Amino acid sequence: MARDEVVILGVGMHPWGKWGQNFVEYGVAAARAALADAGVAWTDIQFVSGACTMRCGYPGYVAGATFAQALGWNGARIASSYAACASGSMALEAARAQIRSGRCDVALVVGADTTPKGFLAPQAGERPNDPDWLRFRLLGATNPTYFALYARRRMDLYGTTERDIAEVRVKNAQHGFTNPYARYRQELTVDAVLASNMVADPLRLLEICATSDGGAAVVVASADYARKKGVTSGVKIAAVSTVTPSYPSDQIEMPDFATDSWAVVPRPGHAFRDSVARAAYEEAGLGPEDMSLAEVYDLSSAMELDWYEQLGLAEAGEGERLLHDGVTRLGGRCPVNTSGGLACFGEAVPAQALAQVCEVTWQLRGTAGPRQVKNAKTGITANQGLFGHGSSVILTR
Amino acid sequence: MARDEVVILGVGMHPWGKWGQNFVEYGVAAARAALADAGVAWTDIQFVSGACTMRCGYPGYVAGATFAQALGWNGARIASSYAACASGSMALEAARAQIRSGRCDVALVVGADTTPKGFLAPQAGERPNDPDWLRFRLLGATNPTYFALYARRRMDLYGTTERDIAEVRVKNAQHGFTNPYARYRQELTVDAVLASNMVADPLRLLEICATSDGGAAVVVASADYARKKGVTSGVKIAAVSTVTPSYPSDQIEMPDFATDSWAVVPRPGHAFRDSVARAAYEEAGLGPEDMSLAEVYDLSSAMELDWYEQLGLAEAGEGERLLHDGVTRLGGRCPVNTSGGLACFGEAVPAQALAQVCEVTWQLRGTAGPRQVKNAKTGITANQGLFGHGSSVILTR
Amino acid sequence: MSTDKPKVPAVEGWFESNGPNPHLIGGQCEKCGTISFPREKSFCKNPSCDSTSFRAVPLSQRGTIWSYTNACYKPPAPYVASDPYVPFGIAAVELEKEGMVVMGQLAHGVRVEDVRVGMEVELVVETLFATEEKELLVWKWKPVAS
Amino acid sequence: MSTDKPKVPAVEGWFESNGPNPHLIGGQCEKCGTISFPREKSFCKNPSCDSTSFRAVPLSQRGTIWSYTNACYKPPAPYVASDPYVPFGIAAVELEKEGMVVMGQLAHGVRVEDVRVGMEVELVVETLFATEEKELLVWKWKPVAS
Ligand SMILES: [Zn+2]
Ligand SMILES: [Zn+2]
Repeated sequence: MARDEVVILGVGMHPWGKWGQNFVEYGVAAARAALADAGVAWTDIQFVSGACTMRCGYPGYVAGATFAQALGWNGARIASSYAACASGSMALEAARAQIRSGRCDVALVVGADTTPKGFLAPQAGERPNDPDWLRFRLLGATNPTYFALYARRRMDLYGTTERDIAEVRVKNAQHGFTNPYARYRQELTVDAVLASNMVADPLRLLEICATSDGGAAVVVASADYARKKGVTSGVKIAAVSTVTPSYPSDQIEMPDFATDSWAVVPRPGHAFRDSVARAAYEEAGLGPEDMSLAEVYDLSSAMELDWYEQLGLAEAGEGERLLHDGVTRLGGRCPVNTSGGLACFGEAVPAQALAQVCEVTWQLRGTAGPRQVKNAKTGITANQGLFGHGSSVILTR
Repeated sequence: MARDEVVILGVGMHPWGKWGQNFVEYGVAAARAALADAGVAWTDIQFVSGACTMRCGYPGYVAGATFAQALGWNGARIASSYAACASGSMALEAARAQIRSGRCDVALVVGADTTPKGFLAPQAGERPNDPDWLRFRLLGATNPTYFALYARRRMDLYGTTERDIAEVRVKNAQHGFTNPYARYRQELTVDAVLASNMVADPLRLLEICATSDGGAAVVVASADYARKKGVTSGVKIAAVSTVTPSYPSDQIEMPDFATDSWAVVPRPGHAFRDSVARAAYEEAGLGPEDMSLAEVYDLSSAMELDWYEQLGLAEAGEGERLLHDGVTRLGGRCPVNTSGGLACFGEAVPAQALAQVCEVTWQLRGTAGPRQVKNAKTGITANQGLFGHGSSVILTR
Repeated sequence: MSTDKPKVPAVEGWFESNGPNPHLIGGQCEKCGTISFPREKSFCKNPSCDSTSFRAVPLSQRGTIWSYTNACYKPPAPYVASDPYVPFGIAAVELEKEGMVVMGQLAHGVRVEDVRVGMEVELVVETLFATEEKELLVWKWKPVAS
Repeated sequence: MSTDKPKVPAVEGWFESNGPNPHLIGGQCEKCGTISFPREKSFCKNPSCDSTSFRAVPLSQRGTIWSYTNACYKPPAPYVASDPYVPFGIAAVELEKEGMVVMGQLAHGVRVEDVRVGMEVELVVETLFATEEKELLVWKWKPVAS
């Protein structure tokens, strides 16, 4: 049903880290970088699509307006989207829909966050109606609890070892080592990973992503607008998937206490996480075999193994083989997390799905420097926000 | 640039009030009512567009997912939009863009809130970087403070009297008196309004909208989809305006401490609030003279007089004349707030812009009962969220 | 852990702690029979069902471990942790009859080394934390003595 | 209202309270000259300017009332209200040179009846609230004695 191609004209990031500034600064810095990269003046932007942060007061809730005001009101229309870790993709889709529906020619998408140290915790106050509050209160279930459940099940079912998980972390450290936007830039050994403290069995400190400050921005435009700017061979958006589960979902998802029940209505043919990339492949008319690289959401290093299978790069239980064969390493058939992934960046929730888009764009342009994937033609991103927000973007050149 | 008409297939509301339930219940009730009104099964909905509430924990932040899960996961794509009081319009625009870009045929838009009693106050905690926290801390500036500044300036500049303001309130009470969804259904006299306590000079308790629980939902579809459902003469969306200010904006806006400066860059030709409806008229190719009715955002009764002028129904300073001539009363040339407005509903932030759309839809269908505007053909809504979120929707039949 | 303080559930209506057969309380749709936990009271989660009527039903006391982990570090508030902090286990347990997976802490003293995916567990009620006045109770999962 | 407690600004860097000429502190873009309050330190608010350099500048001590109101009811936290509560006025004041409107409370004792749109006011510094240890100061607007 696609009628219009939407082009990535520019991308920009603020380095990830712990900078102690207001999130607005990271967002505006990323936005200015993306505008400069695109060669588009801020005053020409017709639509600003912000990915919200819930941690930074009202300015975070109205991210689109906050960035627009900080860049200087230009009368643009705005949106502010929230989908937890998938917020960046939702904001990108909001901008893409405005362009494809003919309501604007060029739009700016921005996400940025200032994240507290330690476990992500709910805001203060008693909220006994809020499952996100209750899972902390009644179970002490932090975010890593859920990642650990997935990891431990994988180990017991498929024989994944602690060493396998650590090797994912080591690979991503090697990838992110030279990325100037990454926060953690040090090579690691499997032994060093396995020597780090256990947080949620079987996951160790170095296998769980930290929380970071950071910002990322993307300038998107209609093909017509790009042509007028003289851009004829840019990076294009082939798909944006923002699917939700189909009932009954049998995967325990943050922040729920229980899955749906499959006693009355049988389970759908595919699990939720498998459907995320599937919807993107369908829209793009492409398959896993066409992907030159992938940026996936390694909230834990074990989760990356799941994504190999959920992206269709391997059969269920075959993720470890892919890793050991070097398929997902730089130089392999389909390198995964060439940026270093969340392992090297840490979470900056509203920015990270956009940071994935930045990385794939640089790879497709051939400007990724030491971490360049040779002859990269098509890349896929995947992540997931709690409460059933799937997210996957396919870019091509 | 419009390529596709987007049709309002169904609308639904949960009555406004203080019900003490979870906001999800109001939203799902409204959604089910809208689906029934549209004759569309929930399982046929392809896109769910939620208007977020920031008061109800994580489920409020991810309103689209929350409502989708509560209605039963159906695999639909989702969005969650926040623009304070304009959230409903932003969510409507998100759904419209999906339809117009060919990404879906039928979508559900939902907003609902549970609102605390008394002044809207910032969440707990020290947030010295958040202007919305600082305006309470340093100035004791509540929401009515800002409305009162506009009202008092109007009085000193145009000679508006306290009686004029009270008469707006009395008119809206007469309109909302028979509305089954309104919370306050009692006729009022000017004397009763003027006898109520002063809150923020010149505004009295009965002239400032309360905070309410409530929900509203809209089912929108492509013209093709509507035709297949046998709907050929439905209500159509002619425009959705979601503009922001142009720099420098010389109106003091919640939650700011100061306006932009116009010392270096001269002020734009039109004030921000004038630009909200102007953008809608432009998109629709219609003007104020074409409007059969208007639903405007009477956070204070005085503000409704401002809207008359900002919608182009009267010249600046002529709003009172319009009121006294009965133009904006049921039976007049262009009745305003036939629903009773916020005066009779109270604020339920993410729901209210959608409630305006419900009312105009009923009016255009000719099913508004005792408050029906004769031969209503076109209606406009207008409201504004803090941080520069303008919002205006034009519907036609 | 046990004291003379009054014992009350840490959450209202989610589980039955009195008597010999403690169990979780689910909701069952009176129209389609779908079961939910926590108990749905407003709208059926089955997307093809428009019911708004539900009955409370006891959930199975036994199930099998779907997966498990532990909390080596003290969780942040609103969790109320013991002082000094003692790590605890968490399990996701599949209930066969209900066709669902339900989370819960592992019973006091049960370590991750003691369990594995597929192991049979049963529901017990234990103290979650204590205040000055009372002990707050919660459901937990415990391996079935074999 | 005045005590012997140390007096400190209720917000850092927004106004100068010492000396005979209290004033607000704005930011001025070193490239385009645009003025902001509170003081912009990162990015110029002029959409056509990409500057990131700003200097602190004193804002005019006098202006004219753009509009005004009062707070008849006690504002909610984080406002710290006097007990018993005493209503106070609030004004939005236009500064001619800077071309901007800045809000502030009306000085202690100034009622809405005492002011009107267009009236000249000047900035004063008064106590906003006091804690056990100190008095927190804030800027306010006061009609110019004629
Ligand atoms: Zn049912
Ligand atoms: Zn400048």
